[in-house]
Amino acid sequence: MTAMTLAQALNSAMDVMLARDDNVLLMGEDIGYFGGVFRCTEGLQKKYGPGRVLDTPLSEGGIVGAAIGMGVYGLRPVVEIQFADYSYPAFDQLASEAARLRYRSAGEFWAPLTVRTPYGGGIFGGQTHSQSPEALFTHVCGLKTVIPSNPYDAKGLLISSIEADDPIIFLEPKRLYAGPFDGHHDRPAASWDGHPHSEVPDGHYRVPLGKAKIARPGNAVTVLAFGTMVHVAMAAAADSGVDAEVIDLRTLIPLDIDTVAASVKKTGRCVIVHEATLTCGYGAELAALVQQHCFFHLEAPIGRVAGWDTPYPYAFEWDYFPGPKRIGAALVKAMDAKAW
Amino acid sequence: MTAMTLAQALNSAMDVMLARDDNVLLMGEDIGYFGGVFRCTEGLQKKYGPGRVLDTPLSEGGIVGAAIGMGVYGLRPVVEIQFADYSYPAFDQLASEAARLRYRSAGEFWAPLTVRTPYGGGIFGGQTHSQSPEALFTHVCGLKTVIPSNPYDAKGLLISSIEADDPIIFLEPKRLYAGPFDGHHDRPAASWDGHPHSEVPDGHYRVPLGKAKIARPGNAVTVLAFGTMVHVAMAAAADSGVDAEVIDLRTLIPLDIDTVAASVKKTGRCVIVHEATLTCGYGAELAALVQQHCFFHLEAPIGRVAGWDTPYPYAFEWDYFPGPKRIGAALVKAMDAKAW
Amino acid sequence: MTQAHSAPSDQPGRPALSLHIPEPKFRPGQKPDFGGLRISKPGEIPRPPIDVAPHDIRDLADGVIRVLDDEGRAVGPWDPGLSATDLRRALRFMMTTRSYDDRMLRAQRQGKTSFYIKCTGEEAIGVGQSLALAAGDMMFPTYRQPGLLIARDWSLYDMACQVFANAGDRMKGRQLPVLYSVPQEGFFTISGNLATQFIQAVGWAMASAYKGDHRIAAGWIGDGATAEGDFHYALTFAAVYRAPVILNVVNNQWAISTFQGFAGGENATFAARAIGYGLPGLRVDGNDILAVVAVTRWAAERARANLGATVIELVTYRAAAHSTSDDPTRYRPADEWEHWPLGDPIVRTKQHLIARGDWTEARQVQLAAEVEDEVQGAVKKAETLGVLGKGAQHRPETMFEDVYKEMPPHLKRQREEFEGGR
Amino acid sequence: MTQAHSAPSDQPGRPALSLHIPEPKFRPGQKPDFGGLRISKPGEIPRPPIDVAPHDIRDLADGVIRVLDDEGRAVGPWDPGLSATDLRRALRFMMTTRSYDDRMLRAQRQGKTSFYIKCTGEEAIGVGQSLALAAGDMMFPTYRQPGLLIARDWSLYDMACQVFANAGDRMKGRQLPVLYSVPQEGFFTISGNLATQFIQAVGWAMASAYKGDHRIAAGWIGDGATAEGDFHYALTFAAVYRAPVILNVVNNQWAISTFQGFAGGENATFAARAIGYGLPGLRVDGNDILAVVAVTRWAAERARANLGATVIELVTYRAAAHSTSDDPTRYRPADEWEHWPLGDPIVRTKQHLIARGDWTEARQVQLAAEVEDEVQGAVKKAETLGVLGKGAQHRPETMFEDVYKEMPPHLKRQREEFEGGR
Ligand SMILES: Cc1ncc(C[n+]2csc(CCOP(=O)(O)OP(=O)(O)O)c2C)c(N)n1
Ligand SMILES: Cc1ncc(C[n+]2csc(CCOP(=O)(O)OP(=O)(O)O)c2C)c(N)n1
Ligand SMILES: [Mg+2]
Ligand SMILES: [Mg+2]
Repeated sequence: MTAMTLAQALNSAMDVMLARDDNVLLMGEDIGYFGGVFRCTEGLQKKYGPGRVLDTPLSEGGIVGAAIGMGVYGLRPVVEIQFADYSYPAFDQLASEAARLRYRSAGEFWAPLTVRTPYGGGIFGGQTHSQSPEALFTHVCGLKTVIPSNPYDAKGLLISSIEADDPIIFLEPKRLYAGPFDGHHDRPAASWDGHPHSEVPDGHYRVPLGKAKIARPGNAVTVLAFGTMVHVAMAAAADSGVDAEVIDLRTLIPLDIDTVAASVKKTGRCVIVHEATLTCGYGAELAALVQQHCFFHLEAPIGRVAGWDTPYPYAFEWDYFPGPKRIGAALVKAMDAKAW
Repeated sequence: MTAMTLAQALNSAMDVMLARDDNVLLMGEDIGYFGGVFRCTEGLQKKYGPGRVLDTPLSEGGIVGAAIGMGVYGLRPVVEIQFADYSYPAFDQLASEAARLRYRSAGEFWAPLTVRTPYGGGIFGGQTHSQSPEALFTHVCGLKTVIPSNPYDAKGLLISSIEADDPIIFLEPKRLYAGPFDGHHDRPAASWDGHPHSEVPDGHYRVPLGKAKIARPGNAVTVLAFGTMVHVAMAAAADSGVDAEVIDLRTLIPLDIDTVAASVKKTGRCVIVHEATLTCGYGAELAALVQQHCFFHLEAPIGRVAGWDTPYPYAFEWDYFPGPKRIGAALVKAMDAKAW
Repeated sequence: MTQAHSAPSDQPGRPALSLHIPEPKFRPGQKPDFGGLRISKPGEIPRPPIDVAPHDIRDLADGVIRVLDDEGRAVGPWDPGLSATDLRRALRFMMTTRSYDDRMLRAQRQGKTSFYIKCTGEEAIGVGQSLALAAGDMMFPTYRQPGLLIARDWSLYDMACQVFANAGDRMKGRQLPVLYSVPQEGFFTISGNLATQFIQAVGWAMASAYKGDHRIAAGWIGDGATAEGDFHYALTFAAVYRAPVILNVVNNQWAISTFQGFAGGENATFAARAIGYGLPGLRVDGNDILAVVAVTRWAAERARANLGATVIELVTYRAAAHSTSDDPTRYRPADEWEHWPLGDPIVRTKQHLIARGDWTEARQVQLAAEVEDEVQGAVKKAETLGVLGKGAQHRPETMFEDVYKEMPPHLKRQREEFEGGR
Repeated sequence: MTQAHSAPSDQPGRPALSLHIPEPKFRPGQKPDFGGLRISKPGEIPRPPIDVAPHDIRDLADGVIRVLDDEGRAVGPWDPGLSATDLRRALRFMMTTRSYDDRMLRAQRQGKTSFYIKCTGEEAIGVGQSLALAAGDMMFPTYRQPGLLIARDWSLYDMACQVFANAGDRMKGRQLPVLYSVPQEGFFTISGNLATQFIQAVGWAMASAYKGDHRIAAGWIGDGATAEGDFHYALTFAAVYRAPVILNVVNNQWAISTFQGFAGGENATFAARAIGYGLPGLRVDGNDILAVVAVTRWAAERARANLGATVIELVTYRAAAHSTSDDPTRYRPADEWEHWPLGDPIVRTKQHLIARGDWTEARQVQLAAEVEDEVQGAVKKAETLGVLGKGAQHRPETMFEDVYKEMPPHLKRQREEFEGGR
């Protein structure tokens, strides 16, 4: 066990997999000699060589397309897209190819590809370094979408993703790389030091895909969250005094609907939180599923707290970011059906 | 007034706009000399010349990128993407550029672009000629998404779209180009001849963006649909005997939530229908909004009938397509809360 | 409204700008005459050593490498020296390809499938390149190279089952007709989305190099699809990592109704694209089986010797409609192919074999009959099993399989719903 | 599991394949020595007429067009013959650019903004090309060409307000610092997504040609970003429609930590990319203001004469960090720039002016002080108005505006919710 930041835990997952499996290789812009703009691959090229930790052309579509070919050969490429906002040039290769190979060839070809990419706000990245595009991927059948919220899960989920034979979109909450940010941007930045989930086994272990986790047990209202928002939701519960049960989804596709439905049936109330723009965000699917599975248990409308339906405005980071105050208000409102 | 098919009505809209406004030009693969693989631009190059109805390189990203530049110049380009499935190579230009210019320049630059593209199944097009990617666009703020269901609306909505100063994704239900297909694939193909909405004014008129229409009034359950599914839902209502109120959304973004909520408040029940894959489809957003706006009126869970979460399998067109039988069953189920 | 400030400028004495719109030479009703087409003479183009610096052979991108002359003789340094046996095999495979195409087109007309794509006139490419590659090499084709499979003696029955989407279709009815997938022969699952396979071929080749393997990859792309981003990705990655891959551009003059000028073919050849990446670009008569084999071998040798990628432009003509959904008489003279100066690859191969003394008209007639029988037998057998919507089919609930390696809970629920609703 | 059938093949006597990984010449701790770099001599490259056939000037893509020699004299056919006044203006603008960069970097260090990008060492490009273009022409830049604006005497105060995202920022705090937008000067809103502007520039030029206008467009892209699809789209569309556009590749050797070899620069120049599209490709010393002006004028003349697009590779060196988020000493020698053989564009311009007798060291000192004052005045004024998060700001509820031309109902509701929740 070693205390690790989320970035270090990801680095450790890749290190473990590079050491165990010759077929694993890393590719991405600035990930090799430099170690990545968020330092997630630091030291790995030195350890495994420039042929296994590849710097690449600045070409997301090319990187993903080449990685698919490598996957077809039999390798397990782990690709980094420098920011999730830059996944769009690769959208065709992801949605039409990575996601479809197995289906269209009836299982004869596939590409076991993992696409790591930092997403979300909180770092004054402006509109092209802050997006949360998960719902664009969760709508594409054939892709799995994974989002960790802490170092322990991050390593275990990344190892499971690299070992999986399906293409995985692995979204990394960039605001959590260095510490468990809970949305209180006016307080000193927290570090992972001493956080219970920052104790990470040094070797190989898995956190299974498709299983949610109760991050905070509670009885009053269920909060569905993932990535950074898990921490913000917990802060909102603490600040507002509402006894929320916060569920960390960890995997969006496939979704652990059983854990979600059991909690909402218990609490009778539900608030969904994400940073992505509200309309057609992943929260829409969650709301649709929750009302379907828990209709007769719901005592108030399902609330959604999300990014506004605007690009992420650089200077108004904290007006845009769904912080503890907004989430807290939604919790309070969820407790009072008459408030709707 | 002339009786037109949906394809002819679209042709007429472009004809009217080319004649009225020098700044309107058309671009796309095979749309010029040939008139388009679905014949929507037939005769227009002959009438307006190869410089106004442009054949293009086979490059969706290039077409959209160039059209954005033209829009910035002051033109109103109308782009055809040959199949909606091929919009993905243009996804970055659409989501990062067309949708964002106005915002990032605080209104100093914009591109009044209309992207027409045929979507949906029913023609044995297999997985790369049958997709319904609307939810990928409705999640991108800055884009408007429009889907007509009949010739009259098609022409009026397309004219409104071309005249709009926002970038518009205009999805054309390819199975409706020639006739009002209601999902009964085993019956002789219907034609637009004699259909009330096939009488189309020859000149200029608008159907406003952002306004839904009640396609079939009813009291038992509200059905939310668009494009081809409007006709299929009406057939399902007729076949099942459930007195459904079928709402033709016509514009997905911005959504006419008032019409939707009024109807659901009246019926207390709601079924949502689309061809796109279920998970994170536009129906998820509709379900989330309906439960939010109509929570205390709902007498049963909101149902969703959609494409399965698989690619569109070529040989199993009618097992995949959400036909009148599946929708009818959902209507019946919506009438019986105990069935859930 | 600041954007509108930019009013067109008037500059006296200057010509107004105007937009150039490419136009094909001939349209329906016009008489095709390819006299203006610059084509090298057979045997004219030198054959450089495989370790030549790409910069030194830039000119090869402008010529057309040809071996067969008008009398059917093999001339010049690119003659691959094929044995009579090999050549007769190539002829047979080309004829099989054409015969299969014709038969499947008829089947489509009879409603046995909804769709078909022929490769008529381009048979030398699939067949010749397949023969020039080694077993184990990986091919990333488009829908226009069934010859790659046929030249590996792959089962026509298996192919026809795919087209008919019957119970024998290994792809379980999931793909449009002709989008074959044959891992056994190193034939990658064809995509309906154009161009994507080009960079994937480079990735596969990179993987092979990464593993110290000996196998190389080859990708195909149409003239039209070169305008997609994937083409640029492929040449970039191939150049940067010196990937052992052959990047083939099949310039059949048309992309549906759009002539190759709209892909940039008016201003430079497609082979010339290679130059800007520091790759060798060869241009070859795609209807000359000897030239096709020779050029492909040259590129394969280069790749196997760790010298990196080669771009090959195969100059040919799409003799048939784009697909059964297309009507080419709307946009080009119906007889354009007959005027195509590079002829018919099958006729030319036959002529060469006869000129060599290795073939006769009588044997040709005999072979044609044999091929016809073989094709008919295989297609009949497939038809008997089932055609689209009739006869033995895969169970529709198989459509829920293979989205993921294991079916996740939500798809199991949907499959149940589907089964319950039937 | 059919995919796994493909086992690596063993071919005795053949070398195993291996993957080539580009490596920059020098890494931290090593001594840079650019002796091996092939650079043409000043004045050496001929200047063809603007209506030359692109094919005939393929070699220009391999050389480096230079005008200023080591003594600061202007030599050869590319000398644009700038007046002393024009040159002094250019010098002033370059110095202003550098001074502004330095001051804004300090402001970033002081926490007045979160982020900044310098263009140190590349000032001749923005300034020289801006001066070579006409008013009304449309520029589609990257973040690395503030000189385009500064050379149009655009307000430094306006630019600084954007960087500080204060109430004077016309972009209302929506964009990262330095992503300026100035429609008044034909300066397109800079995108955070690389490369997208390149094909947009072509589209704008097509529109100008479509309208019979006289204005042309110019786009800029970095060496790294040439690997994106948009680069290929731009060259393809520009060639096909002969669009009046100048396509500039700023090869500053680095893309963040990645040297230009990973963009394909090891095997061919970026100017050579033009060849494959039938476009002229010129390569120019980007640190030589005279050469930059001359080459840009040549391309502009060509475009205005309806002769179509030109690709220009501007060879330079990114002297500073990629951005304030970057630390280049991690991946290249800290003193690499000092060894860069093409020198410092400001020093070289000054040297030339002095060699001409149009300038003195004393006047240089004087100008530096003037520039400093001007920059300081403008930035101070902007700072006084407000800096990131302090002082006069736009109201946060403005963030709901400009998503669409008119605010749709759902955004109005969200704005209300926002206002209610504060
Ligand atoms: C990304 C994409 N865009 C458009 C299409 C529609 N389409 C199918 S084939 C074709 C023409 C292809 O021409 P070319 O690349 O020259 O190949 P050829 O058919 O001539 O062999 C087009 C436009 C497609 N399949 N994929
Ligand atoms: C599509 C996209 N991918 C990645 C990035 C991240 N990024 C920003 S600048 C940069 C390097 C750009 O290098 P180059 O094009 O050479 O321009 P330079 O910075 O040297 O001027 C990268 C990778 C981005 N902004 N957009
Ligand atoms: Mg073609
Ligand atoms: Mg650079």
